[in-house]
Amino acid sequence: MPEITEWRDRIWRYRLIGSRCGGCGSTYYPPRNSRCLKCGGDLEEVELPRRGKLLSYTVVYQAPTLYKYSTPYIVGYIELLDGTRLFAMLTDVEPDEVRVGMELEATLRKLYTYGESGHIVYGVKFRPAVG
Amino acid sequence: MPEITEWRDRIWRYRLIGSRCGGCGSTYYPPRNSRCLKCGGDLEEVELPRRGKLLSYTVVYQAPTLYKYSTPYIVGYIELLDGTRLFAMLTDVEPDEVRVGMELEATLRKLYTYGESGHIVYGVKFRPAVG
Amino acid sequence: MEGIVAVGYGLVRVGEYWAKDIVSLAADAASMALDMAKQPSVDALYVGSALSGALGIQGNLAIHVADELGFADGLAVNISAGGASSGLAVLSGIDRLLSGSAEYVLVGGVEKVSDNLPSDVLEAILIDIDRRVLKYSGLTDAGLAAIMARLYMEEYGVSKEKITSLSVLDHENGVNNPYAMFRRAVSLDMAMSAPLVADPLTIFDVAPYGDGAAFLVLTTKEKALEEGLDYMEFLGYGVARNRVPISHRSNLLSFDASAEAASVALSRANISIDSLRFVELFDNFSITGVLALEALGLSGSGSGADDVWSGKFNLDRQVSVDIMGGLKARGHPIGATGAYQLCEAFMRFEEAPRREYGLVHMMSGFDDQAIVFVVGGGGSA
Amino acid sequence: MEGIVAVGYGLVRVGEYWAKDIVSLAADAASMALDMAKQPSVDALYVGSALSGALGIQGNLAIHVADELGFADGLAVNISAGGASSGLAVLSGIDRLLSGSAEYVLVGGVEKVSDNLPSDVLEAILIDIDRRVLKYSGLTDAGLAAIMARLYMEEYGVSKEKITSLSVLDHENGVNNPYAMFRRAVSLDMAMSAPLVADPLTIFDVAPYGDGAAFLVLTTKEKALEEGLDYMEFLGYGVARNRVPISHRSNLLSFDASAEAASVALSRANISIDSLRFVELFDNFSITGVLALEALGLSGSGSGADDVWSGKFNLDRQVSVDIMGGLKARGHPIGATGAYQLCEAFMRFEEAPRREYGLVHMMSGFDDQAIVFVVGGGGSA
Ligand SMILES: [Zn+2]
Ligand SMILES: [Zn+2]
Repeated sequence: MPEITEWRDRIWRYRLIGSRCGGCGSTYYPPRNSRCLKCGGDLEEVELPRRGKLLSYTVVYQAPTLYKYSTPYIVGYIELLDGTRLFAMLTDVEPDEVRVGMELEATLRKLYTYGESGHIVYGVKFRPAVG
Repeated sequence: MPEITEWRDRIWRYRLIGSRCGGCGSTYYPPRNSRCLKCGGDLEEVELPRRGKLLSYTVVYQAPTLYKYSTPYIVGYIELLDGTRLFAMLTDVEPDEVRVGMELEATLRKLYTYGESGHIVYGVKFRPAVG
Repeated sequence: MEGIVAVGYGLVRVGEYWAKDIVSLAADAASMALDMAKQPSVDALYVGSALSGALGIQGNLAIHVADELGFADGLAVNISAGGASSGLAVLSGIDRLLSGSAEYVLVGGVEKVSDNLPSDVLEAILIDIDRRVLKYSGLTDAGLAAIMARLYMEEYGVSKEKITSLSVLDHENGVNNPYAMFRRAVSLDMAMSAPLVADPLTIFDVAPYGDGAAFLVLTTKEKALEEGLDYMEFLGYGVARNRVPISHRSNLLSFDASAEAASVALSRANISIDSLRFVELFDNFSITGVLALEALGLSGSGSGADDVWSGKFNLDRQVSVDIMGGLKARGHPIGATGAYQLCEAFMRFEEAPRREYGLVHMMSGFDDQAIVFVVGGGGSA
Repeated sequence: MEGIVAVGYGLVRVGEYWAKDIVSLAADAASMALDMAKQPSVDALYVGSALSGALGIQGNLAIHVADELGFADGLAVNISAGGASSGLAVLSGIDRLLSGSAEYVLVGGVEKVSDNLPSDVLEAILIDIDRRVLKYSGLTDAGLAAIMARLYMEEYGVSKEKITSLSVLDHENGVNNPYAMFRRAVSLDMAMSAPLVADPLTIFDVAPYGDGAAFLVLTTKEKALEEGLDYMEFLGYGVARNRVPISHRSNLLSFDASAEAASVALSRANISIDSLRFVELFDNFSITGVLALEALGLSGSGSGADDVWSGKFNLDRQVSVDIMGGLKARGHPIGATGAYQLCEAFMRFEEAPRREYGLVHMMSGFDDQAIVFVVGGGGSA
């Protein structure tokens, strides 16, 4: 019943919660529970900016079971406005429209459904930014 | 897809195939691929006797997922006519009718069904011996 | 293993941690152990976990725990060996110290079972123990213990009550353990009349699975003395295996691996069994605790349950068993349980005369692999 | 680690073993290693397997392999640490020898992926590497490699062809490896135009998962000389870790753990990188092989792909890379791959001048934990 682990992570996944260091300002996503990797400073939870740009991406053709009906889909390596880096699926964009450097914004979408329980897991995806 | 491991084991599971030692006659179920534990002798595959007697048993009330719709069910520790010992589910008998020492015989039955694929796994169970 | 000691222990109360993930749980226990050892620079981390991979929680846990603790570098080994997971983590850490490749190691285990349905946990456990024997017969681990209990009762003419009296003792002793899952005494009547898990075993014959994490910091005795740290000393250990699959054994009631491991451990420690003040059994079931008692040499064959029943191993007796509640009262976070047992032994030495000896027994499956440690108190006090 | 040697190796050809279960597969490889070592009495067994528990095949494999081999007693440790599983098994076995607790150890790994659907294997792998990062983003391991490849191409202005030329080299070299999954050369054109796994990576940029088992018998050099056994010597090793989750790294293209592990290994072996005759990369993807080349110090940053493309590491050059086909041609039985690499190094020393040195690089995840061994030939001849 992996649903429980998904439920536990829902807040940081839905709201793009990361960790920010009180000492050097470094940010981390997913959030860390312990200390800053760079300066050892204390970390606090923070809502990250929902805009960023695409550093790199791939189009996945061979997917794990949970995503097998979504292929081909695009996953990006994204840098948010405050410098935080993360991986997330791209949506509302076709593979041939994707460009490194494009502006993106976060949006809450369905990630996958568990076949047995029918439980739907939501999370953040990124789409081309408007305006 | 655990069905493949079940399929690989089907012959020894359906036909009660064990290993017999050419040296000391010891038998093993499930079959061993290597040597006799008692004398180091070579082992050969052999069809084991399908009758035996009950050495001990339990009635399972808290079952693993695959068997959860079968509770309560009885599992026996059985000594076959040639001395081979094994564990198998008992069938065609109620918990209050089971007695240590009772005579049993093997029968091929359904063990469980995989929810997702609908694949049914068969195996040997034991029932009270007739005659 | 001359001169290996634990200088810190850390653990969380066994239970259900809905809001915590497995890595944080491990880090909480590990941090406590590191604090007690005065934050040494750790060279290697060994994490035992039986089911974190099988339950889809997180594989290769050790590197994630290391990162969470902020260990920038250094070895992180993940051991998955059922109930022996954290015992083997401790042993591997000891080897690393003895090989001269490390000065401090952090060893222990973590398990998270509340993230999954109980029936899914049971299924993972049976595949972990022996897929071929358990999956095709419908046996659970409790079912196998129940078959052993009935055999034992038939073979020795012993009543079920006497076997279950070990669970009563566990609960009595667990009252004093702040990290125990259950801290209340239970009557034999209550234990006997509780719901059946696998006939004749009730829920009180079966150690409850729980979430948990426990870690120890190990170093050399020389280093501990140099730093003025209190310690628990590892005086000897033994490891042995019994036959798997279990249907190939000639006698289900003979825990040969536990017997061999204890004999080797005591002989290496040069301590006789009569000198022990306490023994921690890996009593994942009342019956397996009884069989372990007999294998370790504390009771004769068929008299283990009688001895427990008669009070021979109570807290006020010469050799006490399961002084912190055993697996029944403390709870059984599978791959972490062995580390809990060692933490509890260390806690005992903090409060009791330091010239005592204890024996800690661990195993995977049903005596499939047994590890026995003989430990003693020590330190600056 | 002075004086530790391998005196036997055993492996099966990587592939799909429909009719064999995981325990038999391991036993086949282990028996071959034991035969070559003239059937010594083994004190401890260390088995690495990344997914046997997660895929529901059999947990706690080591005790089952031990039983299958007829080892009546002795330690059996099961290590589950992704691609580093068998490397850590080797390391733990070395520690046990160095601690003086064993005279011979059997170490290696086994993986069985053909028992499951490819998409289920992929899912198990992503949970094994980092559940939080991969599961919620839909990334596969190949997807992450693809993101690295695109970054590399952008950052250094390198063409995809040059990255993929490492796969072409692997296939060229794999022709001579009797245990390789694929023993045929491929052209760059074929590799480039093959079906995409994760754009821009095609199936020829991705090492194929396969069933496999590989084991080595280790002992002390003293013992090997006494028994007149040929050996491969472990001259030095290093272990290091990079940050997990991978999104917390400041530079995805810098394999810091591999760099640190190699530097420590070479320095402990007292050998300069120029003295190496061959290097085995853990190239689970063409791009990770290229990044490893740079981290190990064989190529400058951004010039690894150029160097491979230009033929700098071909078989006839001073330092050859992936002489037995690397992960691409030999195949990638995840938890067993590290043991394959060491077996192949041993095979090389049997046929080549014995005064050569080789470096073997292994890792879990994407440089999450790296292990580097420096090895040399030796023996009575
Ligand atoms: Zn900071
Ligand atoms: Zn025999």
